[in-house]
Amino acid sequence: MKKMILQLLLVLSLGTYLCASDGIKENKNQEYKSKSVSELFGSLYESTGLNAFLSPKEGEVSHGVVVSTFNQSGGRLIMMAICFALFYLAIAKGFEPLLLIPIAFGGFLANIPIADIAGPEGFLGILFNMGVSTGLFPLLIFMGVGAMTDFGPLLANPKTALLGGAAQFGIFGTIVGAAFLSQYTGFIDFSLKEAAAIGIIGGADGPTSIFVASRLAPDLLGAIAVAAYSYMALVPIIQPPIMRALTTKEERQIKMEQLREVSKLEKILFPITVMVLCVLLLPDATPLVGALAFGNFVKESGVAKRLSETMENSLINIVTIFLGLSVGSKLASEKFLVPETLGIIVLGLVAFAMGTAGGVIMAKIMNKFSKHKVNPLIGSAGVSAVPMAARVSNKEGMKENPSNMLLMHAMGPNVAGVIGSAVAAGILLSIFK
Amino acid sequence: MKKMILQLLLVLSLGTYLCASDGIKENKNQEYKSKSVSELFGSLYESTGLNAFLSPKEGEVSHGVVVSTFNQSGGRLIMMAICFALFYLAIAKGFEPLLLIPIAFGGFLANIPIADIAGPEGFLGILFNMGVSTGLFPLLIFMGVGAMTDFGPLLANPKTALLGGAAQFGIFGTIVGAAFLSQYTGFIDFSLKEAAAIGIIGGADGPTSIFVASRLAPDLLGAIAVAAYSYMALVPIIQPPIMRALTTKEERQIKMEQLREVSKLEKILFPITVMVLCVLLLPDATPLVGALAFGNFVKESGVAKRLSETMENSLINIVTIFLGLSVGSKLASEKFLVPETLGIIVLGLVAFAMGTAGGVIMAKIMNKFSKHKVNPLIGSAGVSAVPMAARVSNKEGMKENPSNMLLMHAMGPNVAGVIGSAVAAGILLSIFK
Amino acid sequence: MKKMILQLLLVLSLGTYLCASDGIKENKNQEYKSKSVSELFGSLYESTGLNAFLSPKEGEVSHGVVVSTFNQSGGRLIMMAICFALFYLAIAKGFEPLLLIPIAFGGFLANIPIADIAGPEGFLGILFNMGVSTGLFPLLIFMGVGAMTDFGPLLANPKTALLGGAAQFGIFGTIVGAAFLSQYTGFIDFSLKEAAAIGIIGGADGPTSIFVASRLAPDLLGAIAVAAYSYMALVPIIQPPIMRALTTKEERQIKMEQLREVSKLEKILFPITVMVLCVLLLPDATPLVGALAFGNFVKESGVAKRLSETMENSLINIVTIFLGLSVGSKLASEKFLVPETLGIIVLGLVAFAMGTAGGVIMAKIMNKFSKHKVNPLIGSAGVSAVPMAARVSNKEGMKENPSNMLLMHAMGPNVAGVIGSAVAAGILLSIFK
Amino acid sequence: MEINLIAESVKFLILGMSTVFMFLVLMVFVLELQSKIIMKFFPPKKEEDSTACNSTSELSRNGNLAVVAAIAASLKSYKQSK
Amino acid sequence: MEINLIAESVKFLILGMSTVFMFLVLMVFVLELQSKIIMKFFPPKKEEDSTACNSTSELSRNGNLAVVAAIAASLKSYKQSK
Amino acid sequence: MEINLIAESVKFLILGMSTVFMFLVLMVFVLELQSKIIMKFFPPKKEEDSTACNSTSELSRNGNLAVVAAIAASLKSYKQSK
Ligand code: NA
Ligand code: NA
Ligand code: NA
Repeated sequence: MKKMILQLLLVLSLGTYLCASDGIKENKNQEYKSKSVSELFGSLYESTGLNAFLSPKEGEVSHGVVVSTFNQSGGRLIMMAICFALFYLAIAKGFEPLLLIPIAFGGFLANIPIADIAGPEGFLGILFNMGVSTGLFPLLIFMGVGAMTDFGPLLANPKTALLGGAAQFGIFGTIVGAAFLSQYTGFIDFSLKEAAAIGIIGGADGPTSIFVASRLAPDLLGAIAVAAYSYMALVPIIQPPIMRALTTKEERQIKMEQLREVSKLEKILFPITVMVLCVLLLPDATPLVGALAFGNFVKESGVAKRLSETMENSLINIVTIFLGLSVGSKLASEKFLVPETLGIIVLGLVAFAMGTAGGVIMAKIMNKFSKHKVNPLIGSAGVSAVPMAARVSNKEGMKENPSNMLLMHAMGPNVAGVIGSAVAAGILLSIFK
Repeated sequence: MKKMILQLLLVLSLGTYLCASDGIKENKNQEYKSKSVSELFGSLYESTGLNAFLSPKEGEVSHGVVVSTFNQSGGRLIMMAICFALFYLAIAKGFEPLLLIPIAFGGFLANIPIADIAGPEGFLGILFNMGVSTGLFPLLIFMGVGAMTDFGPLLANPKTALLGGAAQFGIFGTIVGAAFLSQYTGFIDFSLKEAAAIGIIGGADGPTSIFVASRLAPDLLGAIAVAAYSYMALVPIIQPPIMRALTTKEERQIKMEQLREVSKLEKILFPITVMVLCVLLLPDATPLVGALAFGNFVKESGVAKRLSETMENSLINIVTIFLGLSVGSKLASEKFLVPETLGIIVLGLVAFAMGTAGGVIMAKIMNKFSKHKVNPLIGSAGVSAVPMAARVSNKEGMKENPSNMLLMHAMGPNVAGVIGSAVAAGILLSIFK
Repeated sequence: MKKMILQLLLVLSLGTYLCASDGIKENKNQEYKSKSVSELFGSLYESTGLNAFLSPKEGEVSHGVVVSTFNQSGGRLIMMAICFALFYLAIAKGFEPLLLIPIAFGGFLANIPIADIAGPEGFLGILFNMGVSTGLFPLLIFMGVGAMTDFGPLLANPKTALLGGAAQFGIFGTIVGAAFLSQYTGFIDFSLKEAAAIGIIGGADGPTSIFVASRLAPDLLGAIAVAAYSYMALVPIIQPPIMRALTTKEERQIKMEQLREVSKLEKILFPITVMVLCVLLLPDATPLVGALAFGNFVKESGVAKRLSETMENSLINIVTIFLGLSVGSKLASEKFLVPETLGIIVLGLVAFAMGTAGGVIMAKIMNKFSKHKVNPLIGSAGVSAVPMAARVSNKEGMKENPSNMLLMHAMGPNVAGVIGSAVAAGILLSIFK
Repeated sequence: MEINLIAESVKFLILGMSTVFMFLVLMVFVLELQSKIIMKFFPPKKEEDSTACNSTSELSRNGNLAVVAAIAASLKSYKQSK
Repeated sequence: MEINLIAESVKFLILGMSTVFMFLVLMVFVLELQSKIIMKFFPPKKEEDSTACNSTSELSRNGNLAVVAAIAASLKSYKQSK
Repeated sequence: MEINLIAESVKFLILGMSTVFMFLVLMVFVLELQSKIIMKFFPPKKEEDSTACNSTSELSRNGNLAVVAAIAASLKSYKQSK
């Protein structure tokens, strides 16, 4: 082996000898200015985070915008504390860890002074421009979601889709709420576009929220995404009181007929049918619905397992990492620590509550007009937050009657809610086009 | 947990209070023009697909070009019908589903009015520019193909490579055919570049066809890719009649000697040897041949299993999804519904037929000059369409003599056909450079 | 099936008929100039690699720079021979095949005349610009490394981290060596930036070296990466003589106490702790340390297995392929066959030797001041080269006393060396910002 | 011109909810129609055998054929020993 | 101005090594402190059961439950035959 | 200048087919030479043991060692019971 290396060196020497004439000595260090050791330590200290926190500079530019001195020091520390709190919630409490961990880590990185990791040349900024600005990442996630979702329960009982429609009241009601806040509070001022982006939190669907927010209100993206995922994780706490308040004990005990079996052909045709409707009525929703339908179609076709398995495994995992980190880059203090964030957090909760109520009330209305009774507890599953909300419906149902399994019935409105939110997203995008 | 959230809100309130002075109220809705409810419904109706199909507008721009009113309405519907037909063929008939499903879905998305999904800002357009315009996707697929291909049968009997050479007659003969159509029909007019891109269909190799077409005739890419994959799926129907017409019963019964074992070292050296020849004779083919050789070299080296397994699994799957969707974006009606497409479909069939004939006749010629007889049925495998064409050879052979297994013998010309087509692609790219 | 295809053709005919009026015949071949057959063969010969090697042209531009006639012919052949030598070392000798095979193949492709595969429009050039210029690829690799690394042994005995610090003497000592060569030899002339990029070879960490070199001295990237990975593979040959020379038999026989168990919480907190320190002291190191910490945090959190498994499998494998090929593109003769390369090869060896010595001597110093004795053989593991250097420590220890297992003790400085190099990288990047 | 945010957003509410419902009602209608057509013209066949097949194919997809073979062999040798 | 490369690089050496050590010494200090705090306030529970679980969960993650079932069945039938 | 498309394309046919054949004939020649050299100077060793190994290594790559262990155990306990 040593001989081999010697030979390699020999060959190299030969090569270098032959072209040594190219190596004209010149002063290559013109940019560099000599410094004494103490100057070096001094300028190293100036580039520490400690110094950046302790002596923020007026007019400092970070991520392409001027950052106030508060946001350079205390603001960043508050943001880091918030990211640590998100880590805690994700790990110890199990809050949507697959997305909150990357988002919070991205947020932590974005608040590091000097490094400018979320700036246009930092790696978070590059990921953001590559996949979030273009809308690519949320759509790829949606493909994977499509490849993982079984629309069977919806096909077995299509009318439960209406519950998934009513739950979209969370979206549009929240827009009104945001407008209200802007009109009547002194310090929060959302534009209509921003209000719409906030409302979409009520869709309880991460990729939809991110897709819409990246188009209508990119600066609020971080807060919207964090709110959406946090409240999705909080669904087991937010929904039950509302569900119980709006239903009677008898209603909660309604038993539903067993779902019929759904044929393979129906499942294959479903994504195409939804797409056709979407093309005819609302082309602006077709990127989102199309991605979902593509994933589901590949899965149900059954002839391209390689692709559907990739979509629901390596592809969605890779994109989740990139998307989470990119979204986190919008948690930089100068973007997050604005009064609007407080509004977003309050409105996000309102959105989930209204969506839940919408679904439950719709179920009660349907029961007035139909002899096939629907247990109103499955109405709350219409907000999406798949499959958490459906599990909550099931759990609440079993509290009243341990033998009443609502899970599969709740999956119908649950997946319909995904489609409903994508349609709502299409409407909002269409309004502001 | 509630306490935690309250604290979080508290921290936020503090933060927002501290910088509340930033929130100066201003009119953020300047772009937005108020509309009445009926106006809103009206403009929503105007942005439905229904309206777009029913009242196409003169001068409408889609995907960056002006689209005729026919292509805005009936044209798009025809294309969608074609995409559905492709779905049917892929799922029910098993026509190359791994690529035809993504291509046809991409085609369906590309023909949705208003959404402009295949435009430069739509996600299909972004994928196309990222991976097809740059040539990256077909090369990555070729890496995976290399990592999946065993060149052993070719190494065991190298002279069968000549069959894979003769089958390239499909490529060059078709170029003459395309020129013929352009010269003598009134409504089809291919340039020489386009004729070359069409000819490459005869290579019976998806990535090669896409790579060449994306360079020589990007507007024909959709039709070329669909033709290439469709005819590859039709190989079991197209080839047998030609094979039987050109051979006698005795020829079809020729038994070939068993293949010798090939050593690991030969397999490792093979990709390097091919590369060296390619560098010396035809550097323009080195991107394609290089990608194939890289995948194969990593596989045969046996010391980087992680990488070769990734190339033949997650990487090729992810790229297949992206490539299929991107290629489908060229099935937009304004690009596909041109007289040239009809020519491409006819010529593609001609290309496969000529390639098949070329391979079979070459085998018969070789038998005239060699005492080691070759069963001419394996000649047809020279068109590539790996491994379908080799299976067809095997099946036809077994029809004459059930004990005559030709599969491994046919794999030699089959994989040689891949190299032959890549070389032919290099020649065409070199001519038009 | 035939019927179906006929129908498809019919539909197409209809479509094409309807818009046939679009097809106005025009001369589409204006660019093309007719050539006779012999002219065609002539120009084909001119575009062969044979011709390019035999008759290099003055002023030929490749990869965006003018290439000397030597580098067009003999230079490229020498480079190809070097790449083949690297193949041999990777396959037959097991030298870091996961990276050296892609790098050497990339180098081979980059030296192909005419094809310009490493140029801005070639696929290697595209990959390079996408992932190496932006710094994305080495960071993604580092995420994967983080997800694969167990920092337990370091946490069990934190003071061994100092050994990983002392080994960074390899980096800074080599910078001095590079400056020395520039000052006192006639034909090697490194700028300070280049000296720093070369020094980082002593970090014995591939991604760190590539990240720093792509920022400080992109033209030297190929030589630096090849040197880094080659010497990492040579660690079992380079280190033992130095280790034995600097230690006594008694020292080599020191037995260390068994490592205590480390709790899950410590492991989860570790990446966060390192990040906080890094933010406070050296934000310029946070991209590298952050990527490593992210991967490790996701792994140790235990709640996002999907993501950590993706990072340490498909994602790192895909990126390794791309990174290797991209880095190889800098092995083009005009970039590699310069006198500086010889300097890099010599200095790289010096760097590893100094790092090894630094670690061993530090261990001896620590033993002077502490009653918990450290076996100085684990000091050499501080250079990183995970886990090879730790295995070397173990093997040398067992030579003296077959019952003395040092592996786990050596893993502490080994992983600390990764952090140490990332910190050193941050310092260098900070100096030249 | 100052825009009344609340008025506008209430309009969005009306537009949005009615469009979402229109979409979903139409979808429910089409799905039920489609289901009836499929049940009538393409009734699903019994697929018990295919599911049995499926679990085997799932094993083989994971490349565990060797394991399956080992189990089979172990069972077989056990049976022979009886 | 001509720069003395060696002088500069020696300065880098001093700056670099002292910063690297400062960082790592601080890290060692914080890690030891942290370890003590964790040991005191969050002592790790015995995790024997969880590790036993783990190896099973690892199997199931690979989707090999069918294999495990087969083995279990084969063992069971063996035991019954005794 | 009007170009005769057919004449041009026939030229391409001649150029293309002859180049493809030249390439492949040369390849056949080199491969046969190479094969002879390899057979003479680097004859392949018997690799039976290595293939046996391989199938095991394939199993272990899939992380199925636990399964293998279980099978081994089941076989062993079976043998002991004889
Ligand atoms: Na929803
Ligand atoms: Na071919
Ligand atoms: Na290191």
